[in-house]
Amino acid sequence: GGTATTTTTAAGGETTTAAPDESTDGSTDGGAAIKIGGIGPLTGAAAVYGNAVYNGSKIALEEINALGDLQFELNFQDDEHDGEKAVNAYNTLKDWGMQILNGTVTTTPANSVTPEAFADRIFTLTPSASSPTVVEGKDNVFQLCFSDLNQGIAAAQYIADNKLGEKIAIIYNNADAYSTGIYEKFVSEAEAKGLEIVSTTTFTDETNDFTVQLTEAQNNGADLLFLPIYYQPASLVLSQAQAMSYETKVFGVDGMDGILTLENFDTTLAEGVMLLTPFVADATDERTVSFVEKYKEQFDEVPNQFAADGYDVMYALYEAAKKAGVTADMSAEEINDKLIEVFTSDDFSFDGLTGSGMTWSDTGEVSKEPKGMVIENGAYVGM
Amino acid sequence: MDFIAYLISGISLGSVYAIIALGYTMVYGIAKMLNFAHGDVIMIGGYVSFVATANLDLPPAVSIMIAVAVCTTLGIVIEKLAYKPLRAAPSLAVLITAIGVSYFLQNAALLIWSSNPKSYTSLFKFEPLKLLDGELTIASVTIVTVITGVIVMTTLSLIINKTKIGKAMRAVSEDKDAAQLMGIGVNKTITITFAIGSGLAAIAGVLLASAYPILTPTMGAMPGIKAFTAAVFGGIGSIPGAMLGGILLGVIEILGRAYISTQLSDAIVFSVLIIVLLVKPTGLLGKKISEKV
Amino acid sequence: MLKVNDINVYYGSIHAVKGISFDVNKGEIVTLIGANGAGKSTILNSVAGLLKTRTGSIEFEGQSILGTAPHLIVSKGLAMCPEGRRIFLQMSVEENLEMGGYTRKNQEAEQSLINVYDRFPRLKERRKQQAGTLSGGEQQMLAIGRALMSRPSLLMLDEPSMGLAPILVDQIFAIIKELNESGTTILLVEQNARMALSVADRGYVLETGRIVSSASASVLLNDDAVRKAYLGG
Amino acid sequence: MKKVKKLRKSTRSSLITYGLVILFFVIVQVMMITGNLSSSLRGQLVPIAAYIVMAVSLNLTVGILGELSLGHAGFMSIGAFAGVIVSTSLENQIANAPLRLAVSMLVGGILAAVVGVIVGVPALRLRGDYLAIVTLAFGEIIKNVINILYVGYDSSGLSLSLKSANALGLEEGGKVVLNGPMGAVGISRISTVTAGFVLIIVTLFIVLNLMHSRSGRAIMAVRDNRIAAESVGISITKYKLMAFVISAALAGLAGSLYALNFSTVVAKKFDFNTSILVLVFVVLGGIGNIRGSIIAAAVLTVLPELLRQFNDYRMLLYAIILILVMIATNNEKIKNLINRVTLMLDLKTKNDPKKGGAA
Amino acid sequence: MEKMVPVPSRGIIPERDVNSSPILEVSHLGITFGGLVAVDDFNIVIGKTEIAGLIGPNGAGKTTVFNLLTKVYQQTKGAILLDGLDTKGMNTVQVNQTGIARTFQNIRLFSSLSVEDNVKIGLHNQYKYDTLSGILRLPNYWKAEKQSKEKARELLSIFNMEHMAKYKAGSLPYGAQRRLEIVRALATNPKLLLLDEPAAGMNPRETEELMENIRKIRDTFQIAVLLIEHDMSLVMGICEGIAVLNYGKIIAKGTPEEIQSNPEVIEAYLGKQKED
Ligand SMILES: Nc1ncnc2c1ncn2[C@@H]1O[C@H](COP(=O)(O)OP(=O)(O)OP(=O)(O)O)[C@@H](O)[C@H]1O
Ligand SMILES: Nc1ncnc2c1ncn2[C@@H]1O[C@H](COP(=O)(O)OP(=O)(O)OP(=O)(O)O)[C@@H](O)[C@H]1O
Ligand SMILES: [Mg+2]
Ligand SMILES: [Mg+2]
Repeated sequence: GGTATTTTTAAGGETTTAAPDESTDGSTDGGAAIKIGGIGPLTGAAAVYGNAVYNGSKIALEEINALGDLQFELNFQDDEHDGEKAVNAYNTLKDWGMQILNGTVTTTPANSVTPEAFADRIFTLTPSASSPTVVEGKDNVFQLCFSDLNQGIAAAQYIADNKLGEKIAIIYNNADAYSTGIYEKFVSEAEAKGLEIVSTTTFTDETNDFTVQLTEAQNNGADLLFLPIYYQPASLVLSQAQAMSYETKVFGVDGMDGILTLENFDTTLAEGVMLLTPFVADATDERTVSFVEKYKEQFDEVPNQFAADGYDVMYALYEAAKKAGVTADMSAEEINDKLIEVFTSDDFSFDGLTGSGMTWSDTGEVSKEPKGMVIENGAYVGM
Repeated sequence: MDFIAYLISGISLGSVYAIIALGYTMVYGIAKMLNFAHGDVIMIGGYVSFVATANLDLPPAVSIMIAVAVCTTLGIVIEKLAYKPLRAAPSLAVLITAIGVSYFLQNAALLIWSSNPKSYTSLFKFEPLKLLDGELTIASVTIVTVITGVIVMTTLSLIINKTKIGKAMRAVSEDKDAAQLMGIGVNKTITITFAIGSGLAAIAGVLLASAYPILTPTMGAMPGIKAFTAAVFGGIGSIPGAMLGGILLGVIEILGRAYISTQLSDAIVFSVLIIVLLVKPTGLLGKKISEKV
Repeated sequence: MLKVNDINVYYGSIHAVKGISFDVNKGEIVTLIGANGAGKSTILNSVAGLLKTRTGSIEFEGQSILGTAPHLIVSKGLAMCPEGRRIFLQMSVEENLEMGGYTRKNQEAEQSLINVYDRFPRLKERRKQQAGTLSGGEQQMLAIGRALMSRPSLLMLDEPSMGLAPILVDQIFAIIKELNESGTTILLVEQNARMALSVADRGYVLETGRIVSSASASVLLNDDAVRKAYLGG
Repeated sequence: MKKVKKLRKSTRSSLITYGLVILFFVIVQVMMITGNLSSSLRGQLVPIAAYIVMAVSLNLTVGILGELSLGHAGFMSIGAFAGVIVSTSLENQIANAPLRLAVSMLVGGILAAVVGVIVGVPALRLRGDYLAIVTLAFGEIIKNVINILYVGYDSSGLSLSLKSANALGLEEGGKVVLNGPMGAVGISRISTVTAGFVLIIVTLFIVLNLMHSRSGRAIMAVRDNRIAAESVGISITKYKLMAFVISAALAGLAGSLYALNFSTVVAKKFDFNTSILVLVFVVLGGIGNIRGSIIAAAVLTVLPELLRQFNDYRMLLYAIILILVMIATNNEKIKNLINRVTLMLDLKTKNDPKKGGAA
Repeated sequence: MEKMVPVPSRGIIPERDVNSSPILEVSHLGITFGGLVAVDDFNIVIGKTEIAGLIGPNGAGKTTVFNLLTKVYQQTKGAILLDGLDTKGMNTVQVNQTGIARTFQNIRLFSSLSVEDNVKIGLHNQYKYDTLSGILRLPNYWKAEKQSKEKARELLSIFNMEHMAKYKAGSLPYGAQRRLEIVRALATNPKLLLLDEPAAGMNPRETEELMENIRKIRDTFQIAVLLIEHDMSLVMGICEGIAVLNYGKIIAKGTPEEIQSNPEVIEAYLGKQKED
């Protein structure tokens, strides 16, 4: 993980507290702090997502606590992208006294943890676990990211509406819930929209070589390659497509965000790639600029969408908590009830880095506008 | 046409497995241990050469040399600290220690280089080979990998079968006490073995990253397992077997994906492996160890 | 030449060698005799450095070799042909012999190889065969041949005649005598005590980890107790 | 007291092992009742039980049979998914949760045993690392297949697909039990600590009694010397297969227990790393040492949780601890020390050089 | 020593039991390894309770004959009849169950198990109960375990090894390990016991004891013994008939006296005869 500027170690785990310079126990002038737990992969193959969310959350935490009205305390635990470890992390956080959960970062652990949070009545806002199953049937679990459902549908609509292509090839990760989830929704929506899917191939986390998938797409005359996958394999797909001199339009999803910030990446490979992403690091609005600056300063990296999700979760919680009149001395259940009410109320809307005017349905899904982006000269440009 | 293109990418993938498998088999053959940390030394090799080229702007040749030097040293240090104290222990104990070392290297890399992946730039930038009016291309890294594989295979075979130190290695692998009674320094011999194996891992790291240019702290794990599979496939302990096993594994993986199913590609590779082993229980080129009764 | 003083060796909690002292002078053949499990092999293994002694001292040519690594002891000129052959089963006959000459210069080793082949034509005949498929006796020949390859100044032999045909047993003892005459000092452990004593200068008799008597070979050969216990008939 | 002393050493050793497990269970129960058990520990109890069973069963293959298996998690996987499917489809038929759990586990165990036979018959002709690689391959195949497997349940029974959940064509109100890479989601969590405890006891009963019976000796004979075992009329294949299949069945039981303790379970969980983790338990606890497996499985499962306070350095420390413990437990001096301590505690066994594979 | 009976016409080695059929009849047995003819046209007949010896120079093929008899190798030529039954197509396990047990030139014990367990494993097919009874500890488990324990102790007592019952087999001295192998082989209740260099590593006194015991085994169990040995005092002392092998072929057969004075045997194997 990155290096937090303000870290105090409480018995229960890592605790990033409110006022960096003066206090180590998290209770500053505003009285006791609200205990927010975070869960995500900080080690292992998916560590990049967990660390991004954690780092983004930390930046938000500092800002929020500096504002001075509500005080937050964040304890972020590693789940190694594993359901069992995630439940362990969750229980550790419960022992610590967690009142609200910012997590989990990835879908599989979320599927393990959210039923617990539902049973324990701990309000949960996940930054990036995007499967509909995460929120399904759980009144106190909310998503900040698009659900896979929305992404798949939105992508198909976007492609059809903007006539980006007619013959579509898809390469997705059949060992990954996120990728498969988007793929399935995309297919059904694409059919409805009259798009023709000419080639569907898969890979797994262990795959390095995409020759077969690309050749098949090429041979079937696809004019658009839909990649509902994360940016690491995407970077391999793009470089191998280039090596094969296969030129095609590429359309990605939010997991592809980050490809431009991949250290040492040859961005010309991604030239012309289109994707739906809620967050763009080189956006020029003040909040994004300030966030990106702080992030670079603290973690020496350009933030990706996950970092922004983490940041937004903290702020969304902050605003909702303020609105609901949540205080640190309330029980988790009290907070839970109040926050549900706010999140599902008609007059609550949240502006964040990953979208403005976000609102939540009763089922826990967020509604926000996906932004269609295209990469031009190594930078995102709105479509 | 497609078939040939698939074959080429199979060989390309397989030659990377082969290089890794050579290192695996070498250490296994002599130290009689499955060094599950081998894949992670490869990862370190990839990162070191990345730092040398991308961050320090050193030329490719120098970067490879640095990677080899670092990994060789690392291999020797790991051997001294983690494996040597277990010389008399059952081989499974060493296997578990190797897994500990693997965790250690992955997590150390995570702390040093962060979880953010890095994009690697191939060190072999010469023009790819174009055949049949550009219908077929053979990537430069593939050419380098295949040639390196053949050179490494030949050299290792010569070392092990013909040189004094190579024979000493084999003696040590069979019976450490008896080897000592011959005047062979067991520790020195095993250290040399690890040094060679780790140096090879560095080269494998550069080649792997050049072929599939993304670096993550866990990048060595799966190629490591595949290479171990390849080594067994070819007949573990057999140097030419590792080469053959690696290449075949790559080819099977790609062809299986192309002509059977992309969804089941891993299952296909491993099923073929099982079938081959049932027909040839000691791998393709493995010696049938005849036990005199 | 070799001076062993009051050594104690344990296997875990088993006290196998209990305060044994003996010495071997230059040019001698000395034999250790004793029943099964008396501790003979344990002593040889300790001298060769393969086993740790808990107490005592071992000196070879005036220098302590206690705690010295076995391969360094070999390069000092003290070689051992271990019990149970311990040949390299996966290697060829010739490679086994080459390993025997590991510490020596190439030309010297080649000369020794010719000598060994002269002594054991069977080995020459089977030079390319995988050692593991040799018959028991052939393996024994190989083990002895291998020990000869290093041309040690002191050679320890642990039951060299085991598993050999009578005709070869005679030959082995002839070789031992011959080696000794050409200047090699020998420490011999044998079950065939009669044969051993007939070539040896001196002998030590061991019983459950202790030396119970020591004398010149001829005295032991005629000692009633020894006859009864170890020589049979 | 006198009676205990008279017992055979192996029997006494087994009793100590049972006692240890029972003691631990009682302590946990008391803590639970008095409210002294942290959520964190409470949540780990069932997984620990499952891992203990995994470790003990793998020890049967690795320690008692002497063959290296790198795909033990594959059998766990079979048990896990079979258990989930059974439990979900019987939700209406068997309302009683413990009974449903028992049935699910049983089916999981049987299915794993069947797969054990299928894998075992051909694989056991191989030896050493070749067998290891086949088990590894098997684990990977299972993972791959379950990842693309869709299973649904509705009034017309179970349906299966390799394409997608939609392709199952479920009726209204039907349930997707297994959803490809998403795994099984929304499992009703019917595993309990007591069930885990019972399973451990049953496992111990089977493995310990087997070890000290005619078949167990035959298995160990095969391990120690294959050729000699044949020469005294012991069929290598029969006993190899027996050990392998029992081991697989127990892993299947453990898998069901494990899966039914979580709301979701995915095929990826049972990959090579999990197989290796269980192997770590076995080796650390002592190859062939059942009690050691139990302790190692419990301690190593809790350890990463205890290390949470070290944040970023947690897994690094875990790795270092693992290496150090391996070195320490194989160090002659430390081993002697441990021996001496055990001897002092257990004077009776002092002069018994038999290093039984006893638990 | 037992009284020698004249050689029956079809027997090559003298038989004690003229009236009963032989236990082992081997005809034209042969095997090659690669190009090497290890055993060639090997013929032998052994009586029901005979102690026979197989000697010959190192590498002559003696152990290979044992391996053929016990089906470690399948013969390329010839037939083996055990108690009138052709062993063709049998494997090691079946041959053992039909009545051949052996020891090994290189000791092969179950070295991590106790002495007693080694013998109990030998008794595997004598006191049976199924795996489930073993796991559930049904009454037949207790009964068979008790019996096999008693039998194991009884067998160990042949060599006075009862006190070692609990020792780990691998930690025994060499000679004791050899004796344990014999006990283990006996435990399988064989009709024919094959001993491969049983006296190797024993001193003359121990060898004498061993000879006594081999005779005792034959007398008590009424079985045949075929042994390979280079210790002539043992071979000449207890074998009733001896076959000499050289380069895979039998070069002589006969009584100890005949063999000892056979010039070809002296030339190839015995060397110049020494006075003791
Ligand atoms: N590896 C071992 N572990 C435990 N005890 C052992 C070991 N090796 C030998 N011993 C014991 O040490 C004692 C001495 O054994 P050693 O092998 O030195 O005897 P020896 O005189 O060479 O006998 P032999 O004639 O059988 O070769 C014996 O009691 C033996 O049981
Ligand atoms: N598996 C095998 N492969 C190749 N050659 C073999 C094999 N087994 C035995 N031989 C050869 O066959 C010959 C006979 O071996 P065998 O072991 O039967 O001899 P032996 O008569 O028992 O000799 P010894 O008295 O030395 O034990 C030897 O030359 C040996 O090298
Ligand atoms: Mg000895
Ligand atoms: Mg032999």
